[in-house]
Formats: sequence, C-alpha cells, structure tokens
Amino acid sequence: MLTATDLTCRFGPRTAVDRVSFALDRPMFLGVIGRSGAGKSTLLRMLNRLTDATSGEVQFKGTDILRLTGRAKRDWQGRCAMIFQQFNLVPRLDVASNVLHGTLSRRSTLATMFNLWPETDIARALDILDRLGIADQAPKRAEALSGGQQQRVAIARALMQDPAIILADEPIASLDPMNAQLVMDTLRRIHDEDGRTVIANLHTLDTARRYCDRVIGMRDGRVVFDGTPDQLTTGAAREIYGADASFSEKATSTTLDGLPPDTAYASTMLET
Amino acid sequence: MLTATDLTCRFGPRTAVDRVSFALDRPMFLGVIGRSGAGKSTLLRMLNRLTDATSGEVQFKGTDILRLTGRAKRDWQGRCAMIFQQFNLVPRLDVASNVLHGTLSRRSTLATMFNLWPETDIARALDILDRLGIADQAPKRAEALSGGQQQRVAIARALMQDPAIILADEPIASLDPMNAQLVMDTLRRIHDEDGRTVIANLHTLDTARRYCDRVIGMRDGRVVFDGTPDQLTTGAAREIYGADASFSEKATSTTLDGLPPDTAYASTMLET
Amino acid sequence: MADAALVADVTARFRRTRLLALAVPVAILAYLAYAFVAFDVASLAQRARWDNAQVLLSDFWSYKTHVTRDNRSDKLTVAIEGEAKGTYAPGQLPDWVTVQGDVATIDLGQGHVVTYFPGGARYDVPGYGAIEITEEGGRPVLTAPEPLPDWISVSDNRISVTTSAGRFSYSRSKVETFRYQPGWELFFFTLDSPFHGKSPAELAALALWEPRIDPVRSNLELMANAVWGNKMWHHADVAGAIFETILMAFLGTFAGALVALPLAFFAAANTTPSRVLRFGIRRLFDFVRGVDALIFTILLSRAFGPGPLTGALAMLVTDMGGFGKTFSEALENIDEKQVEGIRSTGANALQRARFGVIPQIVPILMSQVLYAFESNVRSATVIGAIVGGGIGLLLTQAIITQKDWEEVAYYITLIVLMVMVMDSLSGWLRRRLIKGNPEGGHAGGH
Amino acid sequence: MVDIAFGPNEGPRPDPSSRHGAYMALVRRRRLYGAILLVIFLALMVSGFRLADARNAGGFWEGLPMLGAFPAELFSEAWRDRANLPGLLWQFLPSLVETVNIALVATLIGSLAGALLALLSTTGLAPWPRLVWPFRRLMDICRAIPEIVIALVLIYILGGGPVPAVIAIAIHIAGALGKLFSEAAENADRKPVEGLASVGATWGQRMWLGVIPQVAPNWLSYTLLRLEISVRASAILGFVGEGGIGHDLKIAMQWGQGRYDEVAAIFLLLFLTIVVIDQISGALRQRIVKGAHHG
Amino acid sequence: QEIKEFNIGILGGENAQDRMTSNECYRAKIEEALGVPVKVFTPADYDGVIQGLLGGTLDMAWLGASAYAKIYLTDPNAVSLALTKQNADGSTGYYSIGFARKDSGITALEDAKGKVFAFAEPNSTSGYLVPAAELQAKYGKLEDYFAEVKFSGGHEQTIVGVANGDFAAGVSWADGLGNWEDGYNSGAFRKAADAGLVEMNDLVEIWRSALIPEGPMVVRAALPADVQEKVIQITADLWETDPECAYGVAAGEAKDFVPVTQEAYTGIIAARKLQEGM
Ligand SMILES: Nc1ncnc2c1ncn2[C@@H]1O[C@H](COP(=O)(O)OP(=O)(O)OP(=O)(O)O)[C@@H](O)[C@H]1O
Ligand SMILES: Nc1ncnc2c1ncn2[C@@H]1O[C@H](COP(=O)(O)OP(=O)(O)OP(=O)(O)O)[C@@H](O)[C@H]1O
Ligand SMILES: [Mg+2]
Ligand SMILES: [Mg+2]
Repeated sequence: MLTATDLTCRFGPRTAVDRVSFALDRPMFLGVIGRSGAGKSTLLRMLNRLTDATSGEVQFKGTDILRLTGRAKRDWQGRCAMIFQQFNLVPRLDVASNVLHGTLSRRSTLATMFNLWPETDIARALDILDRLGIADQAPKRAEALSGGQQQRVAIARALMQDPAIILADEPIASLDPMNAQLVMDTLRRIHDEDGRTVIANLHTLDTARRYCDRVIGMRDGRVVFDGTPDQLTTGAAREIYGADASFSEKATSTTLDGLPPDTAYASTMLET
Repeated sequence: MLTATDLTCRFGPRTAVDRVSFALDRPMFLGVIGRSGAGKSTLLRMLNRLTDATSGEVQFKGTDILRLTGRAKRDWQGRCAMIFQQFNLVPRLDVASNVLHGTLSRRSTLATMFNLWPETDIARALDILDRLGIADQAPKRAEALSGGQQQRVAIARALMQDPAIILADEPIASLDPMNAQLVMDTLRRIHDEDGRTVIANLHTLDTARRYCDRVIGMRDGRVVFDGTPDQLTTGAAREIYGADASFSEKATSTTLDGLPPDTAYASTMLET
Repeated sequence: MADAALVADVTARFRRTRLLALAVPVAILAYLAYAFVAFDVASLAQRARWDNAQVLLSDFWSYKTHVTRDNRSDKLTVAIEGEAKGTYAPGQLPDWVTVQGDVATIDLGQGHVVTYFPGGARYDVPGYGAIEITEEGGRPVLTAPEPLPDWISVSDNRISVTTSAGRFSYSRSKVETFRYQPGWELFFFTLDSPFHGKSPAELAALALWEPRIDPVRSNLELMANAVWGNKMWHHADVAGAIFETILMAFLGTFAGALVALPLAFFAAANTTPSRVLRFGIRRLFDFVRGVDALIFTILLSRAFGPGPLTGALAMLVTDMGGFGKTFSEALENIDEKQVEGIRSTGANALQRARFGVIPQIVPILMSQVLYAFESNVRSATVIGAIVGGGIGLLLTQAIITQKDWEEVAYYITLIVLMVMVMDSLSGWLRRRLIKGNPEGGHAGGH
Repeated sequence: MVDIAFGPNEGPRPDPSSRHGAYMALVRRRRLYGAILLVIFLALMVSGFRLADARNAGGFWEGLPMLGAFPAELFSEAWRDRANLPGLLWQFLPSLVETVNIALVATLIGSLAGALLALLSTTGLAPWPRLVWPFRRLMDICRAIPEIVIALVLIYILGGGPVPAVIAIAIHIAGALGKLFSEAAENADRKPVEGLASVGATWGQRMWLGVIPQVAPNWLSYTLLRLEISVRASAILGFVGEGGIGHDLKIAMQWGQGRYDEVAAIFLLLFLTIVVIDQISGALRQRIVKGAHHG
Repeated sequence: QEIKEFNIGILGGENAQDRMTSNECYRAKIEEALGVPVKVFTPADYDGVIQGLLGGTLDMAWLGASAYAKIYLTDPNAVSLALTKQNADGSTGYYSIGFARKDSGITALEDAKGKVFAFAEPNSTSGYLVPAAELQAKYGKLEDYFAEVKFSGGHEQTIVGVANGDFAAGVSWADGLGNWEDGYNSGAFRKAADAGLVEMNDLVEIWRSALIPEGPMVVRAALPADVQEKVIQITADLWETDPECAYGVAAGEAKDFVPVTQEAYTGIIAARKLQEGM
C-alpha cells in the first residue's frame, strides 16, 4: 500500500534521512522512534511533501507521490494529514475555522477568502470536535486553548481531511501525561475504527510499545530497527539511541503505570 | 522568618487569592499545589511584588514587604528571585547576559545601559552556569536553547541574584520528565546546601511529596491544606482538587519510578 | 451528534463572518466605483495622448541635436540640446552634417535628408517626396506633394514637419532641424575635451601608453578631470549633492529616532499607565506629523538659514512623528514575559527598558529607521528645494526647467541605485539582528 | 526534548577554567566591537553635525534662540484673524474631502498591490523563490522614482485631474508598503503556514489564512500611516493642478504674511484628520489583536 | 562692526539651471574683496532665501520680483535694493502672455469670456499674480468673467493643457523678443516648442501683460555700509570685468546689471496685496 524506497534527504552537507526503505502492506499503526535529530520529522515531512526528498521514491497505491506537483500534490496532501508537535494552527482564527481548514485542498481560493464554508462541512467539523470532546470550544480563538485542547483541534483538522494516512510528529511531546494518553488513545481508535494508517513519531519507548503495530527505529538518518513492539528490547533501544549500559528507558517514560487504557472514555469520545 | 497574614488579591469582582496566611519560621522547601486558576501564581507574584496585593501583609525579617516602594521594593525583588514557568528570559540575548540580569538591582543604571558587567560577575555567572551543566551554552542566544536548558538558565539568573528566597512558578510544567527531575533536584540542592527558602508551585502531587518539606494546598484562592508531605493523602488531594472519586493522581504523575535521586550528579553540579 | 444549539450558534457565527468577509470587499468595490465615476475615469481613455508620452519618455533616454541656421545672418550652429555648452566647433561638425559653401546637408538616417540652401530649405521624405520651402517676401512658402499630410503643419510664418527621423521647422527667423539619437550624449566627455568621440579602445590606449596630451598631467588624470568636471552633466556636483543628501538623511533620521525612542515609551499603553500623559504625547506625535515638512523647513530656515543642517533638522522633526507612532505601536506589541522576568530581579524602569524591551523591538526599530533613511535620501525634494541641497534640489530643478529629462532620468537612476543598495543593506542588517550573529548565535539543533 | 548530553550521567563535564577564559575573551571581543561601533556612530554623528553646521548659512547655536521667531509671527497673525477661522475651515473642507478621496483610492490600490508584491518577495513565503529578487527590485524602483515624475509623465498623457495623481501615489505606495509589509511578513510565525500546507492548501489560501491574520495589525498601521502621508502630500497634487489640501497649505504658507490664518485653518483640518486616522488605526489594531467579541 | 562670514542666496527666477557652478567665480571675487569666507546657496524654492534674509543668515541675494515683494511686505526694512539685470535689448523684464488654440477662434481675451481659463499656480508671478491682477482690474471678478478659473500646476502644464484643449485659454511667460511662431527667444513657450510638446503654429497670442520686472539683487540692510558698497560695486562692474562670470550669474545672455529702485516693484507689490485677500 505504502512503500518507501531509498528515501533520502540532504540539507547541504548533512544527510538528515539516509536511504530509508520500508513497506506497509495494510493500514497499520507505525511508530517511528529515535533520538533528537535522527531524522524522524524530516521523514514525515517528506511523506507529506512539505520537504522535498533528495532522492528515492514513495509509492502509494501505485503512484509515486514524490513526483506529484501542483494540483496533484495538493490532492495528496489532502489525503495525507499531518499533526505537528507544535499544533501549527492559525492562532487568531477560531477553532471551528481551524478544523475547516482540513477541507482546503478541495475548496477554491476565492471561496476561502470569503469564508464560504458549506454548512454540511461546518456541521461535520462540529461533530468531529464533539467526538474529541471539545465542541464547546468551537467559537474560541485557537490561541485561547490549552496545549492539550490545541492538539485535539489539530487532530480534528486531520480527521476533517478524511485522510488515508495520518502522520503525527511527536503528537504528545508537549502534553501532560493525561492529555498524552487521551491523544494516543484517540489516534489508536481512529486507526482501529476507520482503518486509517497512522505513522507517529514518538519520543518514548513505552508509548511505542503500547500503541504501535510496528516500530521503526532511526539513528543518524538510517533505519536501524524495524520490527514489532515485542522485539523492541532494552538492548534494541540502546542500539537505536546509541546509549551505553547506564541508559534507563524509564528516564523518558511517560507511562501511566497501573492505569488501564481508558476504553470507556475513548469510546464515548469516538462514537458519533 | 517569612509570615503572610490575610494576603488577598482581587481582580475586579474575582478574588484570586483570598485571605491566605502562613508562616515559615526557618528556611524550607515549600510546595504550593492546587488546580489551574487556584491562585498559586498570583500568590507568588504578590510575594515578589509583581502583582500588588489588595490587602494583608507579608513580614520578612521584620519588614512588611508589601509596603516597600521604589528603591526598597527593587532591593526586595533582588533578594527574592522568581523562576517562571515560561522562563521569561530575553531570547535575543545570550545566556550569560540573561544570567547577569540577576545583578541588575545592585548595578548602577548607567553601567548596565552599556552592558558593562564587572568581570567578577561574569565569572560568577559562568560558575553558576557550570554548576547547572550548561556553561558551554553561555555565548548562545537564549532562544537557541531547549526548554530544559532555558529553565536552567532561569535558575542560574535566580541564583545570580544571591536571593534569600526563591519563588518558582511551576518550574517543571513545560519540561519532559528527565529535565523535570534535573530541575527539581537542583532546586532541592540549592535549598539544602545554601539554606535558601524555596517556594514552588507544583502541578503534580508526587513531585510535591518527594521534594517539599511542607505543602500548601489552594482551592479557589483559599488555603485548604497546610501540612507535611505525608499528610497529603489521596483524600486530601481530592479535597484540594475538588475531584470526585474517579480521580487518580497517577493521571498527572511525572514520577520517574525506580530511578534513585541522582546524588552523584547533583553534588558535582553544586560544588563550586 | 454535536449539540444542536451549538451547531446553530456556530453556523450563525459563520454566517456573520461570511457576511463581513463579503461586506468589506463589496464596500471597497463600491467606493472604488464611486471614485471611478467621480474621477471620470471612463472618458480618460479617450483623452489619453500616447504620442505625448512618447515624446516625453524618449527624452529620458535620448538626446536631440539642433542644426539651426539663423535666416538673417545665415550662421549655422550645430548644438546638442541647443545649448551653448554643447555647440560643435565649426570645423568639427558631426559626420551627418556636411557643409559645402552655402549649402548644408543633414542626413537624418533612414533616407531622410534635409538640405539648407540660400533662401530656403528642402526635406526629402522617403515614400512621400520633397518638401521644399523658399522664402518669398519674408515669408516661407511651401511646395510639397498634395494633399498635405497631418504631420506637416503650415501657417503664415512657420512650417514644421515631424517624422520618425526627426523634426524640422522653418520660420522667418530661422530654420531648424532636430535629430534624435539614443543615449546620454557627452555623458563622459564634452565637445571641447580632447577625448570626445573616442572609442573605448582608443581611450584605453590613451590612458595607458600613448603620449601625454597635457605635458603636466598623465592622460588618465586628465581623463578623470574631464569626466569629473563635465559641464553638461556636472558629475562632481551630483556626487556632492548625493553626499549632502546622505549627510542630511543620516543626521536627520538617526537623531530623529534617538529623540523619538524615549518619547515612544511615554506613548505606549503598556509602558505608561498615565492616560493623560499618553494622550498628550500621542497628540504631540500627531501634531508633528500634521505639520508638513514644508512648514518645518520654512520655520527652521528662518532660524538657521538655508543649508544642510536645516535640512537635517527638518528631517529630524518630521520623522519624529512617524517614528513616535510606529515605535509606540511596536512597544505595545512586545512580549511582556521578558519584561516581567527582568522586573522580578529588581531592575528599575530604565533597566527594564534596556533589557526587557529594547532587544525585542530592535528589528522593528531597525527596519523603520533604515526605511526612513532610505525614504529621506530619495524623497527630500521639498526639503532639498528649500534648503538648497542634495539630490532633491537637483531633481526639482531639472523638473522645473523641464528641458533636461535625461538629467531627470540620470538622477532617478542614481536614486534607484541608492535605494537598492540600502534595501540590501537593511536586509543584511535585519538578518544579522534577527537570526543572531554567526558566533554562537545559530539555533541549537534539536 | 531530552538532551542526553546533559543528562544526569552522560556527557563530559566541561573544564570550568578554560571555558571562562574563552567566554571572557568573547565578551572582551564583543565589548570592543560594540565600543568601536558606538564610537564610529558617534563620530559620524558629531562630525556630520559639524560639517552640516559649517555648510549651513546660519550656525546651530546662533539660530537656536531664533527658533520661535517664525511661529510667533504665524501665530500672532492667526490669532489676530481668528474671527476668520470658522469661515476658512468651511472653505477648505471640500478641498480636504477631495484630497482624502484621492489619497484613499490611491492607498487602497497601492496597499493591495503592495501586499501582493510583499508576499511575492518574502523569502520563505514566495511562490516562486527565483522571482524574489526581481520583485524586490521592482518595489525598489516603484518607490525610488519620485511621484512627481510619474505624475508629470501621466499628465502629458491623461491631462490634469486626480487620476494621474492617484496612479503616481499608488505606484509609490505599492513600492513603499511592499517593503514594509514584506519585513513584517518575514517576522511572521511559519507554523500556521506549514500547517495549512500540510492539508494541501494553495498558495493563496496559505497566505490568506496563515499569514494575513498574523501581520494584519502591522500592515494596517503602516497603511494608515501612508494614508496620512498621502493626504498631506502637496507636491504631486500641486503639479497636477488639482490642488488638494496639502497644496493649499503650501500655497498659503509660501504666500507668507497675510495668509497665516489660512495656514492655521488648514493645519487644524489636517491635524484633526490625522487624529481621526490614528484613532481608527488604534481601534482596528486592538480588534485584530484581541479579537472582536469572542466569548 | 565686523562680519565673520558672508552668505549669498541665489534664486534663478523661472529658468535656473546648474547655478552652483555658474556662480563660483562670483563667490571667489566677493571672498577676495571682503576677506571673509563666502558661501553660495541656490535653493529652488524661494522660501529658503526669503527666510534666510529675514532671519539674517543670508547677507545678499538675487531674488525674483515676487520674492522681493514678499520680503518687502513681511518686513520693509529687512533688505535694501541694489541692482537688477538688464536684457540684451535694454529692457529689464519679461511678459505674461495669454494664448489660445488657433482653431478655437479666440483671438483676444474678450473671446475667452465664459470659457475655461488656466493659470499656472497661485505662487507664480507671471503665471498668476500679475496677469490675474491686471485681468481683474480690467474685467472684474475672474470667476464670473470666465466659466472656470483653473490652476494647471505649472507653465508647461498650462501650455500643453491649452494645446490639448483642456483649457480654452491660459497664460504663460516669455521674453517677448523674437517671433511668436518660435515661442519667442526664451520662456516657457520656447521650451515646450523645442521639446516638441506643442506646435506653435497651433497657438495664438491673445493678450500680453505689462512688463514684469526682473528680480533684484538685494543686500541685508543691517550689514555694514562698506560691505554693502563693496559687494554692489563688484556686481555692477561684473559685465565689464568678467563677462563670462556675469553670464553665469545672470543665468544667460544679458547686457548689464543696473541699479534699481523701489518703483520698479510697486506694481508687483500692489498685485500681491490685491491677491492677499483672495
Ligand atoms: N530545514 C533544514 N535545514 C537544514 N538542516 C535541517 C533542516 N531540517 C532538519 N535539519 C537537520 O536534519 C537533521 C534531522 O532533523 P529532524 O528534525 O528530522 O530530526 P528529528 O528526528 O525529528 O529530531 P527531534 O526529535 O528533535 O524532532 C537534524 O540534524 C537537523 O538539524
Ligand atoms: N491580571 C489578572 N487580571 C484578572 N484576573 C487575573 C489576573 N491574573 C490572574 N487572574 C485570575 O486570578 C485567578 C488565579 O490565577 P492564577 O494565575 O494565580 O492561578 P494558578 O493557580 O496559578 O493557575 P495555573 O495553574 O493555571 O497557573 C484566575 O481565575 C485568573 O483568571
Ligand atoms: Mg522532530
Ligand atoms: Mg499559574
């Protein structure tokens, strides 16, 4: 379904992503881990066509998405939603508008200038916000929301795109543990229920283990690990992080030990 | 030593801090907990004279610091350092300059206008940065640092003030668990070794339990709990947070279970 | 399903914003339509005279040579732009003018030839025929193929012909032919210079190894002097004027900024709580902006007389109002967190401003000040005209005298170049300030 | 982000003594550069002032006491003839209205063109990065060519009237605002723009939704400042023979004695206009920054 | 009473060009005679010179007639009149000339009644001040006499405007020497015709003002008498001692610099006073 072959990105002398290849044969929840500067963000940005790859190719259902330009490229971006660590919302616009931005690739520029959103889209945006439990924030400016709320708005925008793939770049790095769990649960449910592929960069191993179907470990731009969460032993992690024996993964844990996944909450959230 | 009596702050109709009284008879590590909007920040800001109290008084070694004005007020601020959640550094200036700002209340205006800091002060600033492990960042702009590093710069600025009291407003709220531990350890060592009073607003109970000598719980501007960390049971916490039985404090835990406090590191850090 | 009331509320909100989004452009369009009618733009297209534009614009990049014969004295002069300084010596006429006895032949190119002969003149226009003028009873009489085209204008005392090759006119007192040629003639060497008319190769040879023309000086020096002292283009004066402009703009702009900066602190809501003071300072800025540069310049001329100092002071005062406004707005936009951080250390007001505020507004300040500097350099026409200095004065004069459009073009070219240099300079400075200096300023990679 | 290098166990502890030496050297070097820059700047200012003073007809210090002479002359006459003021205000009002109209149309057109040019020439936002340089130079040219020259050429084509003035002012404004707008846009946060790019928004949508809302307060205040300047601009409107309030002021001012009451009246009108524009600017900025009336 | 420096202001009237260089020789002569530094200022806008004279920072100036009138009306004792320029034909002035398109049928000013009439700009001596005063004296209020009185913005604009038919008639200036069809020997018509902007065959002269005097050279009245005398003497002798320099100072061909008195300017001053209330 999605196949990356020798994907490479160079910034001047520096190779941020170095001949990365992987193939997903069915929709899955893919985690990408690796330490700061490993090239995780760059990889996702290339998939979304925010950064141009230096070489390599990415096949999605038969088309090489790296060759797309103009209209076709924007269509692809419309089908491949990105969730940023810093949310990347428009802070001065209200939450509902931010969610509606998810439909931009389908709207004409003129219509957006005059704020001409179809009422059905508005209703859908509100439904999605409602699923994520923040419908009552809809009229507020995005900048007035807390971090966890903003991240959920970003997810709502991604869902509004009705994407085939969701790329999430460290979606929980700036959230407190409670909000982090909420967001990861949401992403997992989106994968489980809608069958969408989710690719998430994660900083923490236990999150990767808990939520992912498959984990890719990157180091210095290269894939150094590719396997199931079970295979992600401490030894493998040391290899990925290039750490010595004193490394304790607990140091970066955000686990909510003992707390079972809050399925009750997640299901209220996702039923529409 | 430090005694607050009926400290009150009103913003229009809203009473942010409501007749808060407490007394510290010796330097200690005081934690202030309470949910968002409880008035924790306002309390600290009043102590630092950033916000004017509506009524009440605060005695420190015999003077009512709320009555101070002009030069005397600035002297008090010089002796009472504040560490902000958002660091509140000057991002365009280099790290060392930011630390040197800690001496502003003692320097003549004219000399500072031209950025003329005594070399002994610069050396001391570098020593402090060194203690906190970021001496080699000294020439960089503050904005170029990661969050954990910036928070340590803010602590360095506070130490530069050579303060009797350090007020820390949610010093670890925007940090990852590892940096959070680092910062809390540092604050604790500063208290232990220099005998300075530290008052820290905290969002998380386990942090309060682990680091504080005494904990004050606030709710709707009022003190609803005042005791030792041991007395801070889940029941007490429910009371403070006004939560119902479904509240599990684990949900906001940032504990680094199993990791013993890194005394070796902390002591290298603090010896000068 | 989302709460129905909420849906209704949000949808209503969107309707309102949509209405606003539509109303604003509609209002603007309506206003422009009103202006369109009020300014009578519709009939403008018919009134437009593009030929005039052609004449005027061609003067920017071409020059004309007057070949004039005084009909009373029969004296022939060939002069660039008809100026005394551009008059060819009788023995050194350009190659397209030939004189044989009383007959002068002027080759305008493209087959157009004008001949002056005693008692008349003839213009051979290819594809039309010969226009012959003879003087009878003190009046010029025309013989030309009928019907007369509209590019020949005839009256009792004057006949004129305008073609693509040039212009020709015959009146009782004189006969004149204008030949247009592209370029800024005599830009480097005037006619009386020994270097005039030499090709670049010849000039290089002269400068490098040929014997000295003036035994006292080297040829290169002579050449430089000839260019520098060019009587047509006054390069030395222009350079002096540019220097004076930059001097005035530099003094005026930077001093204005230095005066406005402290005042701006008193005009910003977040640095000055006193409404009265703020109101007063703001109105002071408005007042200064309201008083035109012209008034200030006249006022200052009374005290200091004409000269660059008066110009600089006038710029100082006029810029102050604009700076005050933009600086105070920049101040109102600052991030309060940094100021609070400084305040918490016990810093006094000046120190807070120095460390909490100034670093934040420096990029805006810089861009405003550099822009004003540039703007003062380019547009000091009013001030320059009154105080008698700078490129603004030269430009005003060239425009007033209307004759030398190529000079206007020359000054504009210089100004454009100056603006480009300053734009690049300001971009470079801003990048340094915003992104930090290379030594240790780069963002830490994460 | 976790910095392993500065974690509890990892990373070498730097040797303090050598660090200090290096940083002290850096501080000294910076101080030296700073001092040199300051000295150069001050030297330029002082020598520039002295040069200008020497070249001036009157000296600065001798002239200073005379500063009040002209205003005194003006005000005493204006005060003497204050009875004329209401009539004059009324007389010049139509001129003001017409000028405001011309300035407004020119500012509208110019600022729209300037906004477009700015977005096309801002590194990082431009849709065609290769064309940034030509667009920047185009803006340089637009604002460097004096309005009077443009107006004059246009007058010969179009005849007198407001249209040549409008075009000339608009061209100038497009160049001037283009530069200022672009510098404001350069400072704008790129995160929202990137967020919009990730959903497949077109360039126009990215600019409209991601950039414009951020820069609107700044752009607005620059535009209104331009409007003010255009209202006062006397030269161009004088050249096109259309008059205009600025030109009336110039005429009255240059006439000198006998018309200072007119000067006062026109100035009063201009001042009021500027105060109004300033207030509008403040109110609109406030609205954009703080939000209209969100709950 | 000693002077420490001597400042000259020069206004070239309506056809000035490259004035800085052409006055250098003049400056040097005066500097030599007075023994103090002499500076020359050549603003294009007459207020620079007027304010300089009134404020006492300029010691001597060549003015336009109208500028002199303004100084005189502001402070009659500020300056004393010295010399003026005598043209090659012996006259000391130029004319404001009314004109119209030949095909409009207007041959005299009376024909222009009830039509659109253009002046240059309100501060121009020959483009407004003098003609307006004279026409008003003869025909009454001009707004009533003509359908509309317009300001074109400048002499060239008036000429082009009339030639284009935007205005029925207008005024501009010329020296009145030579032939109309050439645009006279010098003046705005000549420049427009030479530039090819108008065809003089298409225009006719319909009116001519009284002689407008050339501007005077004035010296600041407060100057020591010997200084005044020296400077005036140098200037009066200039055509005899150094014709090339005199050509530059006069900004063109002229015959001599001759003494001038207040009478020459009474007309202008009266015209200015008349306009004051308008
Ligand atoms: N636009 C760019 N120009 C130059 N270098 C870049 C750019 N973007 C990223 N890099 C470099 O490429 C490398 C990979 O960066 P990337 O952001 O992909 O890392 P990451 O794995 O996402 O790290 P983090 O966990 O800190 O987000 C880094 O060294 C970074 O400095
Ligand atoms: N400057 C102010 N003007 C008006 N109200 C304010 C101001 N500052 C704080 N408040 C209000 O006072 C109350 C207490 O605020 P405070 O910031 O002290 O809470 P907090 O306990 O620090 O909460 P948090 O954990 O979110 O930081 C809040 O309701 C807040 O809205
Ligand atoms: Mg990343
Ligand atoms: Mg708080």
